[in-house]
Amino acid sequence: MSALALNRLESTREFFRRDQVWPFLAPEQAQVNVGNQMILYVEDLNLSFDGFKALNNLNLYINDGELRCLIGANGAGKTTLMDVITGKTQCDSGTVFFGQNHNLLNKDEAEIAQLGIGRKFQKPTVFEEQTVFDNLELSLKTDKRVLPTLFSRLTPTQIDRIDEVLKTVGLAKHRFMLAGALSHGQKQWLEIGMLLAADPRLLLIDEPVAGMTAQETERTAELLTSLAGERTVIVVEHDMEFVRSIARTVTVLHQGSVLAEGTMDQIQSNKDVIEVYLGEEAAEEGKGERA
Amino acid sequence: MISINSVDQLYGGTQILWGLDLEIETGSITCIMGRNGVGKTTLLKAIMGLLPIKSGEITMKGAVLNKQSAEKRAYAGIGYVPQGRDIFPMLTVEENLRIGLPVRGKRTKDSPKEIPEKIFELFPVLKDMLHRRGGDLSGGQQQQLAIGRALVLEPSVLILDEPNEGIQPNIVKQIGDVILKLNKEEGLTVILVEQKLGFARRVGKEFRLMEKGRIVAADKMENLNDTLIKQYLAV
Amino acid sequence: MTLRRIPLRRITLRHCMALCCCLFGLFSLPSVAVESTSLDPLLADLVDAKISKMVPILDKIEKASDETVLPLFRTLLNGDLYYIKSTKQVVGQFDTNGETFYKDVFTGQANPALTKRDVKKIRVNNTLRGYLRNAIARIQLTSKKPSVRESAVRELLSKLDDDTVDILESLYPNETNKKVKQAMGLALAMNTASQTQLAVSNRIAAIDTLADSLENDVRNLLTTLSRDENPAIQSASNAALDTIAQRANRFAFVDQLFFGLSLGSVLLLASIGLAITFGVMGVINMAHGEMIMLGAYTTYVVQLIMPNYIDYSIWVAIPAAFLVSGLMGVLIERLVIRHLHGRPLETLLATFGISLILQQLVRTIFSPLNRQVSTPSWMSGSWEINPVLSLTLNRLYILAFALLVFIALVIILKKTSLGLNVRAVSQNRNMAKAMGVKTNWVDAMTFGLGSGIAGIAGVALSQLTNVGPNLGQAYIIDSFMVVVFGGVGNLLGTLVAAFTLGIATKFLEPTTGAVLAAIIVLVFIILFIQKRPKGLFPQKGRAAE
Amino acid sequence: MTRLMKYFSEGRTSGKHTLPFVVILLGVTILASAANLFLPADSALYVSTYTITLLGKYLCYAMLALAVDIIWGYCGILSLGHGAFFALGGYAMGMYLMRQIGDRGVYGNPLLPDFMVFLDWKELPWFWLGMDHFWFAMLMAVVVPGLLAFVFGWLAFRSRVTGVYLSIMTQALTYALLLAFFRNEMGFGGNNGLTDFKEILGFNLQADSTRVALFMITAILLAVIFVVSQKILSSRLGKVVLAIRDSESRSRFIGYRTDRYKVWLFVYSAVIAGIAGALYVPQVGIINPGEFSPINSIEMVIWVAVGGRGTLIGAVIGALLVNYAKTRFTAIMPDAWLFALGAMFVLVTLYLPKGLMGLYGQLQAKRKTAMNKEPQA
Amino acid sequence: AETIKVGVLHSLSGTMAISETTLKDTVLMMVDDQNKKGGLLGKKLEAVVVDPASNWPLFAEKGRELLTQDKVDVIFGSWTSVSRKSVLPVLEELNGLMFYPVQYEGEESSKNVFYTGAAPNQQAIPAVDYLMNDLGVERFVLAGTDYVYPRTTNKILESYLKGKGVAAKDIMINYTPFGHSDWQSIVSDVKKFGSEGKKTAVVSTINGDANIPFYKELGNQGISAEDIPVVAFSVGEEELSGLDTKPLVGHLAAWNYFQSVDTPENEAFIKAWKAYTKNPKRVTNDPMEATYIGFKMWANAVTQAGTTDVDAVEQAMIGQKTPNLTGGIAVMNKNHHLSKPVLIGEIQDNGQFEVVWETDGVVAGDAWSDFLPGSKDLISDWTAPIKCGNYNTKTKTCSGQNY
Ligand SMILES: Nc1ncnc2c1ncn2[C@@H]1O[C@H](COP(=O)(O)OP(=O)(O)OP(=O)(O)O)[C@@H](O)[C@H]1O
Ligand SMILES: Nc1ncnc2c1ncn2[C@@H]1O[C@H](COP(=O)(O)OP(=O)(O)OP(=O)(O)O)[C@@H](O)[C@H]1O
Ligand SMILES: NC(N)=O
Ligand SMILES: [Mg+2]
Ligand SMILES: [Mg+2]
Repeated sequence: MSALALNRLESTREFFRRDQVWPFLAPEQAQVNVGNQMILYVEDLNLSFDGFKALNNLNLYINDGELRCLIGANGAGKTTLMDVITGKTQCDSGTVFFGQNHNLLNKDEAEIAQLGIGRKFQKPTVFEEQTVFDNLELSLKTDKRVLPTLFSRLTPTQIDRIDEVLKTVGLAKHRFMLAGALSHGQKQWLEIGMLLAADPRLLLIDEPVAGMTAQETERTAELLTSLAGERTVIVVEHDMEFVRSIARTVTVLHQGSVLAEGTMDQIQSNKDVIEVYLGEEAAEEGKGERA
Repeated sequence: MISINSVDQLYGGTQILWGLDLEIETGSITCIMGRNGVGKTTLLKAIMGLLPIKSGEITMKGAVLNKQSAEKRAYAGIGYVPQGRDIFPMLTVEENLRIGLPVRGKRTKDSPKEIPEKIFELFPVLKDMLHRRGGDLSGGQQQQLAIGRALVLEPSVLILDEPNEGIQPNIVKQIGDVILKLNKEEGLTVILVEQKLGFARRVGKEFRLMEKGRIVAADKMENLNDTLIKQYLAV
Repeated sequence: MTLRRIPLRRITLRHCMALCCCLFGLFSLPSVAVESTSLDPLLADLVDAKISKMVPILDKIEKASDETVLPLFRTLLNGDLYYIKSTKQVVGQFDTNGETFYKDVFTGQANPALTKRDVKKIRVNNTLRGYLRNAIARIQLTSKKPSVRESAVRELLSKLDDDTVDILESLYPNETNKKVKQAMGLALAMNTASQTQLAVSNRIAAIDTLADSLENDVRNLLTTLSRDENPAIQSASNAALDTIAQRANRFAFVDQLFFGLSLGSVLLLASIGLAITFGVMGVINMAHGEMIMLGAYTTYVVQLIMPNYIDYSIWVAIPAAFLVSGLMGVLIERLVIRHLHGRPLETLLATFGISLILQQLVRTIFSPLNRQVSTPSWMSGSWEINPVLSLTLNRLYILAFALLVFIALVIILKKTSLGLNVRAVSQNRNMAKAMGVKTNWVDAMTFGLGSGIAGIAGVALSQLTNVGPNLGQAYIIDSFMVVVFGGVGNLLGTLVAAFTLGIATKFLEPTTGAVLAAIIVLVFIILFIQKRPKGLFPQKGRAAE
Repeated sequence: MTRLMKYFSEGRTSGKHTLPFVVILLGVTILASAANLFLPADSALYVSTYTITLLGKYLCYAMLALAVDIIWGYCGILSLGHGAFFALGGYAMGMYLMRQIGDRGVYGNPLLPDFMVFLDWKELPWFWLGMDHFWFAMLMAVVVPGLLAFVFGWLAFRSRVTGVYLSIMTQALTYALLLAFFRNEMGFGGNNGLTDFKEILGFNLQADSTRVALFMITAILLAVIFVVSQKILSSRLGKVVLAIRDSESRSRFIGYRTDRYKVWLFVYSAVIAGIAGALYVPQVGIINPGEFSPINSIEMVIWVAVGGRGTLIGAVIGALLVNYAKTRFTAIMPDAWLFALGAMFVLVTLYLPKGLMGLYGQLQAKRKTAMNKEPQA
Repeated sequence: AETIKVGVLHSLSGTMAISETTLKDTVLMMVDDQNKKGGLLGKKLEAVVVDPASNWPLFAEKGRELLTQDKVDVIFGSWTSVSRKSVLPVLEELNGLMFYPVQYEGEESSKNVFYTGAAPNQQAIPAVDYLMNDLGVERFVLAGTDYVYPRTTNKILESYLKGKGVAAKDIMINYTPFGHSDWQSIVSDVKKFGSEGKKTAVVSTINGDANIPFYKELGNQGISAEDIPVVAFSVGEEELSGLDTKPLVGHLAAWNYFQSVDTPENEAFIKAWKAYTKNPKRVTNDPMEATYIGFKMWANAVTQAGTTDVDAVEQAMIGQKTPNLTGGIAVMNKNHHLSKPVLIGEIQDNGQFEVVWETDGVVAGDAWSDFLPGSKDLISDWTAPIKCGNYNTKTKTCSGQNY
């Protein structure tokens, strides 16, 4: 391409940089009002599927910067809760607020994501026909409207950011591999990577360590712990060892509502929790290890 | 029971399994371990006949399986619980379980028309969800369904690919118990891929460590030591 | 001129038996020895006459004889009356088992010596046919069978000339059969009502009794009377007309509903096979229409093979069409579709190619012309419930047939393992294999089943529309529309969608015309899908996403 | 980093075919045109006007195939109704050409096209107003298909109509338009459509020079659209589009309003189809409701599939090849060409799952591995 | 060229193949026949067949191919009006010659086309005359497929009928889409319309595939020809061969030719046709006769002109006379349309028509209808001094000529 043409292109691009050319059109900064130190309010949430109550008067409050573990029996409603928060599923009644000012229930998935809520699915979902790199590029925190996307271009900072993420999730070598060709565990990592690249305010992570080796589990734990503080993290996991290693506050769901909430120790000695979830042995094990 | 001799396997142009050898004794519980992406799932799929192998031989009780289709292998007694559950999402739980009944009929000779009650004893939640679509179940429930579904086949060899993924602790324990019990009482041969050491140790009798598409260590479970773990399982 | 019914086509259930016996008697058991000699000169005139001069001669023949002349009139009406060139003697032509031979019309005596060359046809035209029908009716007024008498009376309602009225008046008092008497009463009332020289009160009384009748002839008469000079007659007629119109409207609604159901049943038949190959298996089967076409051609071939048993041919054609289309389906599945698992969009391409090949194949084998498929006699005609409501038999049978096929299919899919297996295979082929499902077999059987059912649909459609190379193309779009509108993978949805679209179209058509109705229905579907993006009966739940 | 740059310069969606394509396209166009205009008709190298017109038609189809490929190959939206946009563009051009006839129609009516005269219409319907201005008509040729695509897409994508539901709805759309345009009352000439055109912008449509010019304009526009589409699809927007094809819901969860992307891509594609239609009409000389027929739209999809969907060049090659085959087959074996065409479709699907471009890719890969191996060995 | 090339432009696939394939075979038979007689001008004839596949723009393309690539001397082709309209500009541009053998709506006369099928005044008008005069019909249902030929014909008929004093409420007009297959409500409406006291008839311009389901429905709803006769302009022997005609006996069609007409020419033609197609059951029909007449006239004109040059042949064509297959002589008029007899036949149970009425002599085809306001004043005359297809006799001007 000639220099002239490049120049043209550059100026066109400049023209379409709305934030500069037309400041009034700049994307509205997703300000989240975190007064009360609270970032997520879930109140009186109800949801039933053909009469089956998946969520039952669920109340949950998450502090800003917190790392919260959500556990509960299979089918307790953890994934469903995330579905409601991220706009995938419509609830029957209740309220969900992100900060004090964003009512999530009247927003769609994309809007919620743009507010800074990222999600990792229980079953890893990545863009199978794109490379690992492209998967990450797409997840970057950028203006995601149509025209800006058309004229946007990878900046060196963004490339560095992606490289960094690739390293963190151990996929640097697979950068140009199609995501569909990754193994199950690798997809898990890639999805976590996509979450990191998006740099969200609130992370909803559904069973991150399923299929990971012990060491990888440890690494994930470290990663999540390091994320907390600046960001808010909600993790669902059945691996008690992992939960123990990261948890400060643990919430136990049961049949669509909160059964118990507290520190790991409190939870582990909670009779109900032991009965419906942990089982005698697991509870014992955990205590034993601690002791 | 099953022996695998220098099996090579490729995805498109990339080779995943490299001259892999593996011997599974009748009545054993063999735990295959290895890092992500070393080819564990690939190996299991090859045994099940879901992936063609490029060279080598897989035999079961002396019969060569290589050319046999997956459904023949199911009739021959291999049950498979895949990674990622792979239940039939739009079928009800009951239908998911019924799929295997013809095989069971052939294998047990008593041609049962009904889903064996013991599946529900193992996973009571399936009974409650009998008429729910498989895809609507929670992840853990699906995993239970996947195991239950394989057990309907009344297999003599059970292949489990990370069966505890997403399952609540008390049920994980229960699954372990079931495996042990079936192994002990019915002589079920089990091939288990498992990442969680605790579970592997409790249930497995043998271990095989994989790396880059090869078996790199094999021994009794008691002998799985920290050196090996460091070498082959740590990142 | 008004609409008259043709006895042969007017098969009320009541009449059916009687008519059959009657015809049987006429053609095979000439019970009355006929003095045909008295007619001979007239017949000779008839043979020589030009078509336009035949009516007076026939009139004379009618006057000169009685019921015994019926076979002659009937044969002439059917265009089967010939005369021997050498002797000018009339004979009837009959076809039995594809062979043509000649019989004496009166005695039924076959004349094997005659060949086509020896005889010449006595031509008839519409005017003559109209005359003959009336003449036959007049003669039949004295028939022994009450049902024949009744239809004769009704036949004559539109032609109440003085002669006829005289006959009716003389017959009326002695008539014992209630229905016949009623019909005659109606005719006489019509006569009374229209006689201007009669007392107004009598006429009004007659008009009032006419209000109970739905006969067209009555309505025509009343319409005329509503323009009568006498205002009393006018208002009485109008009142009667209103009463009739109200009743007729109710029946018109039923009529329309039936049209809708019938169109729905055609759509159902056309799409039900697709509901399996496309809906359940996920193959975008562009050759579906050609499977229907093959079924229709099979019907044609079956009729070609058994030309003398058209009435039974359908019973052979149904299984034959199922087999032909089904086997073709299996063949296509084995040769092509099998290689396209997991690539549903490519099936569109391949099956489109197959559809081109199949079309050209029948064009090559059977020529591009439409082929003639006859309707069995038991399927032709209509079931006349009353003078304004009659349901055509072929449509009635096809409606029932469509429902039967649907139920059979539901049973197959519900009660055999095939239904479960095919769904499992379509949702996760590998896992189905691992569960011991013989996927190859299931695929072939399912595709064969869907195609076979399309073939059966072809048998039904051959009764309604042209059997030609384009038959399939005519239905493919509708079929996809129905399956998608109902919700892919949902058989019940297909059923409801087919009938919904059928009824909607038929209720729109009278006001908008057929073209606009089609457009409106399409737009409606497009808008409906915005509201329910997965059709009438969507697959719900997490898994559906 | 260098590797990275390399990736961006020759990545998967990058336009390594663009330059050769544009060069070959324009080269052939210029040569063919020159051969037609400047060589004597008996020269061995002479290209007949028939061939020029035929090529022009093929290029319109290629453009149309591009339009289909952009939304189907890249975004996974299988439209079985793209013929509608093509035809609408064509009608806009047809209306302009019709108005250009002026009083040279058979009835000599200066204001009304012939079909209106013989339907006894007294005045021009409102939607014909302004169509005598070339630029206005050309604007309509893109605005009308674009608007229809926008309204339809906005409704459908917002309601999350996807997959076969969407495909069949697009089919219903074009089918409804087919029926509507058949009606004489619609004011578009009913089944006969618009034809008997005389001139475009004052140039005689019959003249060789006009035909050559139309052919060249088509080629140039095809090249432009190809390059622009290539740019769009290799931008990040292109990646988003692919992501939507892969997993629409995942794309939403990382913050993309997928419905908007789909709507705009659909509109873009419809506009291209409209342009193709507008170019097609003066070259073939007629536009009529047959262009709305669903079978036509299905055929377009097939061109793309044959060429290889998901590659722009594949769409173009598919359209050219299938249509060339059709032209040849119908002439060589008028009674049996459908066998050949049908067999071609079946065989391509079976043996070239990714179309001709897939075959090319495979050969490339083979050559590469062969080359890589040699030094090692 | 060492041969004279005859282009055949009929659809062999797609929706129109049903009708047009027959005409392709007819032309091939005629070419064969002519060659047996030694060809023309001492040269053999050579047929060039292409398949425009029922795709209208393809008619233009294939027409151009025939004229410029294959360099044919004459084209026999087209069935639908739209296909003719599509190829017409090409014919005029390249000065080709085409024979169009199908009844059509008129309103056209091109220097390069000879119209050997019926114009509306050779089919529709005589048919309604027959209905009114001979059958005493007072109410009319004008039912047609929704496209130009039926629309125009019905417009002409409507205006003609109104001129004859038929009230608007006694005319019911109904259009259906191409290939319409569900005729229940329409037939039932017709039945209702026909049962209101006045003798009613249906004038059908229903085209092609839609006819069979239409007639089947008529039969099933028991509408017999004595009740409500249907007179059709697009249903001939060929269409009936796809139908069981027993329930339809007595319904009518208006054509210039019926297979059943007993003349020596016709007998020979039928015999030749059956032999040529090797099918003793093949039927003949009106467009075949039109093709036959066109071909004969063309051959004569070529002989007469001594060349295949289009302009010469065109002039030689005018005034050509050829015996009709049904007796009498067809004449090519100055307006490129034929003078032909008009016959009305009743359907018989053997799929043939029985002539029940015919015009006294021949009727000259009228390119421009006298019953349409736009074309009342137009005439066509391709002889000097007018030499114009659309000549306005009022303004004395000639419009819209492309030659
Ligand atoms: N669309 C649906 N239709 C019917 N039931 C549903 C649907 N979605 C969820 N459920 C039911 O709601 C309950 C909660 O499911 P959810 O996936 O939230 O559980 P979970 O807590 O995430 O369990 P797990 O730990 O096993 O993943 C389950 O019993 C599930 O079967
Ligand atoms: N469909 C595929 N196409 C190409 N390569 C694949 C495909 N599936 C897997 N692979 C590659 O094969 C290798 C082995 O994959 P496999 O799924 O067997 O690993 P695994 O040992 O089961 O890992 P995990 O513990 O993560 O489940 C991986 O590196 C992966 O990238
Ligand atoms: N000219 C006709 N019949 O379309
Ligand atoms: Mg969950
Ligand atoms: Mg794995």
